[in-house]
Amino acid sequence: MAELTFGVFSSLVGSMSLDFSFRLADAAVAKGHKVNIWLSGNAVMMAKKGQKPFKDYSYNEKRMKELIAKGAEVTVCEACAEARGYHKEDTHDGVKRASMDWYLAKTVKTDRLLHIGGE
Amino acid sequence: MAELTFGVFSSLVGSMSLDFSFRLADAAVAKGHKVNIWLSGNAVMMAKKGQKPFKDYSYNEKRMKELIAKGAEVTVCEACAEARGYHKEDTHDGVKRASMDWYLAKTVKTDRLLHIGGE
Amino acid sequence: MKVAVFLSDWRRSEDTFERMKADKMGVILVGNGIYHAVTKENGKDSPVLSKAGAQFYVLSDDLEIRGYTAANVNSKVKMVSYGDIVDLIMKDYDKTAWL
Amino acid sequence: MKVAVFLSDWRRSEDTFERMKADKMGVILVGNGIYHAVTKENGKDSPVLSKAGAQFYVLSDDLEIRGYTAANVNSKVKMVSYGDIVDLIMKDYDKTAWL
Amino acid sequence: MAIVKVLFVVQRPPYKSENPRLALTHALASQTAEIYMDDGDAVVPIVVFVGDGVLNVVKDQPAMKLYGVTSTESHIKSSLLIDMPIWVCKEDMQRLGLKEDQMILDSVEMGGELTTKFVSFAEIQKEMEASQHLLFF
Amino acid sequence: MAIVKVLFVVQRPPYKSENPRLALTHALASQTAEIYMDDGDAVVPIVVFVGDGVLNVVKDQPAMKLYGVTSTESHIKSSLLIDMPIWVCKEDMQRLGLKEDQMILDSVEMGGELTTKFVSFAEIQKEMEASQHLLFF
Repeated sequence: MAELTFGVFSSLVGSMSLDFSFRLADAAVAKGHKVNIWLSGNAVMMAKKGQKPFKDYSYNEKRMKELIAKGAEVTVCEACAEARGYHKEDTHDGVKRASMDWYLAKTVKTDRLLHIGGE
Repeated sequence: MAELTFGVFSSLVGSMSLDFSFRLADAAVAKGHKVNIWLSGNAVMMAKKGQKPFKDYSYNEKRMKELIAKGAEVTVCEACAEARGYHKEDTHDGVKRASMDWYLAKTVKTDRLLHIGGE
Repeated sequence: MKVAVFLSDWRRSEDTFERMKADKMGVILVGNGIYHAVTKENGKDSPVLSKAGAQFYVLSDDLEIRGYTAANVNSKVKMVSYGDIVDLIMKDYDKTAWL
Repeated sequence: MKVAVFLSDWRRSEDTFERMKADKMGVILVGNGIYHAVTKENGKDSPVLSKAGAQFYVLSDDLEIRGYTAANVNSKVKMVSYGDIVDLIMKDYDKTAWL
Repeated sequence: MAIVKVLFVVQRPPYKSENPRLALTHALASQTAEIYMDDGDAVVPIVVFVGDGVLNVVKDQPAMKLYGVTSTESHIKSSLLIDMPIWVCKEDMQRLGLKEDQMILDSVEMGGELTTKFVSFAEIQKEMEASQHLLFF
Repeated sequence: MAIVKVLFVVQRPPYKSENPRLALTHALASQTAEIYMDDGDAVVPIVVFVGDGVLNVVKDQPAMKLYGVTSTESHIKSSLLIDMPIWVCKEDMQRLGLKEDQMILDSVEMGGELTTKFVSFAEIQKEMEASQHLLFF
């Protein structure tokens, strides 16, 4: 069992980068790895509660909650969230909020880092 | 006085397309034109209440409210908003919510349409 | 047609601009599109500026925020304000194309 | 270094990929990057596939959602699943680069 | 009373961005725009796929099965079903090595009659000139 | 106890996207990451600008005056102030016609001592090899 940390940046609702990250995280957990996920920039949209599941959009909420239940740590960038008007009470249960240093600290112990920086 | 309609799509917090649109709208209103703004896709982020003004992000809320006060119509795509977890009570006062046909209907009477479709 | 074309990218992912024809075309460089007005990659003007018959404009605010000034702007390109762009759209051209 | 490189765009806006060297490089095509595996623009393979010494992989889900199948995939490229990508990252390479 | 032609132009590939989907859903919305319009007014949309945008029209996109989302394919078929024209640039198909039998051709299985039209860029240019508004995605 | 080198690589121009800014703010956060780490652990960041990313380092960006936002310039200066290395690829500057005197060179006016380092891609390649993690923006 090794540790894999994701950094997901600037991903959009409607693009598939968040889908990719959560599916790859799922596959990693299934293989017994410890997973950490950092959501920053526009990727903090993922952690907003109350998203209505339309068929036109992929809906990662269920997968995210299952990942957390299986021990994955999911943390959103607090400043990025506040700037978009997402407050503590808007955040899904189980999702942590932290400042960017949380992500930097993870780089020390994690075996691999997959930093998805594009849009 | 003529009418100018903006369609802003997939614009991000952190990019400058929303800034561009609101500033150009401002300039149009100053010249006596009637302005309509349609926010769709990720541009609906603009209409979320409670955004904290950080210096790292441009903050268009004040400009948007002034535009509305001067007679500009600002409408967000209702489905796009709900999919992102932005409900009626999350929307700024003065900003309307409608389905996409609102935007299509505006194409009939408007003198010019500036459709900003990229990211 | 008389069309006001907006380019907001430096590395473009479409070629509609090259293929589109117009009786009158204004090319308005905004956002990262401003690099077409100020950058000579490998010593050469941006290919955008070779669009035949077009008038070129660059939004001064978007130029300046990136650290460039009028002194850097290609002589083919005119610096404009937000107000000028409104007039271009409403008076000089009859439709717009944000590519 | 042994690096797993992810390409998720068809029209790329960086050239780090061309310049980067590695003792061992795996190129994992995901999202719109899958077009490098299936499209011959003007009859030619994508220049991405000419990266010397690299191994090429394409995520099958991202290929199929775009209407392509194994039959369309360039013979240089191996189809992989999410699980395979986990193994590539964790076992075959020591760092990743999402370009 | 005004009949306004509106051209939707999709220039980029599917799924990475929401844009191609938004082009189709907005074009479809022209059908219900009457409630906001005066009697006799109408919006007439055409959706054209040019450049890398033609990649949206490759058929057999199992998006629901793989990612739980509506495919761009199903939006194109819905458009054909309500007789909204779908045009695809021939030169770009050729450039990208796409044959007509790889493409979404109709929505017969849903009962649609309209078929996808494969056109030259010159025809698209003509339609740009004839349209009152251009919406690039 | 581990000292981990982390390389931030900015490849795209400023302002259109939040990415270059996020590269710098995340790199700066390495200074306060101790609270989450064991004694003796440390993260050592370098921020390099390559490709069109070098356009971020052009000086005199009046972002606050024009758009009311912090400039990328001020983030670069803050980085230099806390002695975080800022590297810029020389070959890309040459390709884009940028001279050193057009670039952000230091943060002397804030009291900083470190200066921007202009390097070849070969040096960046070497640093990629020496770093444990690569973060491309």
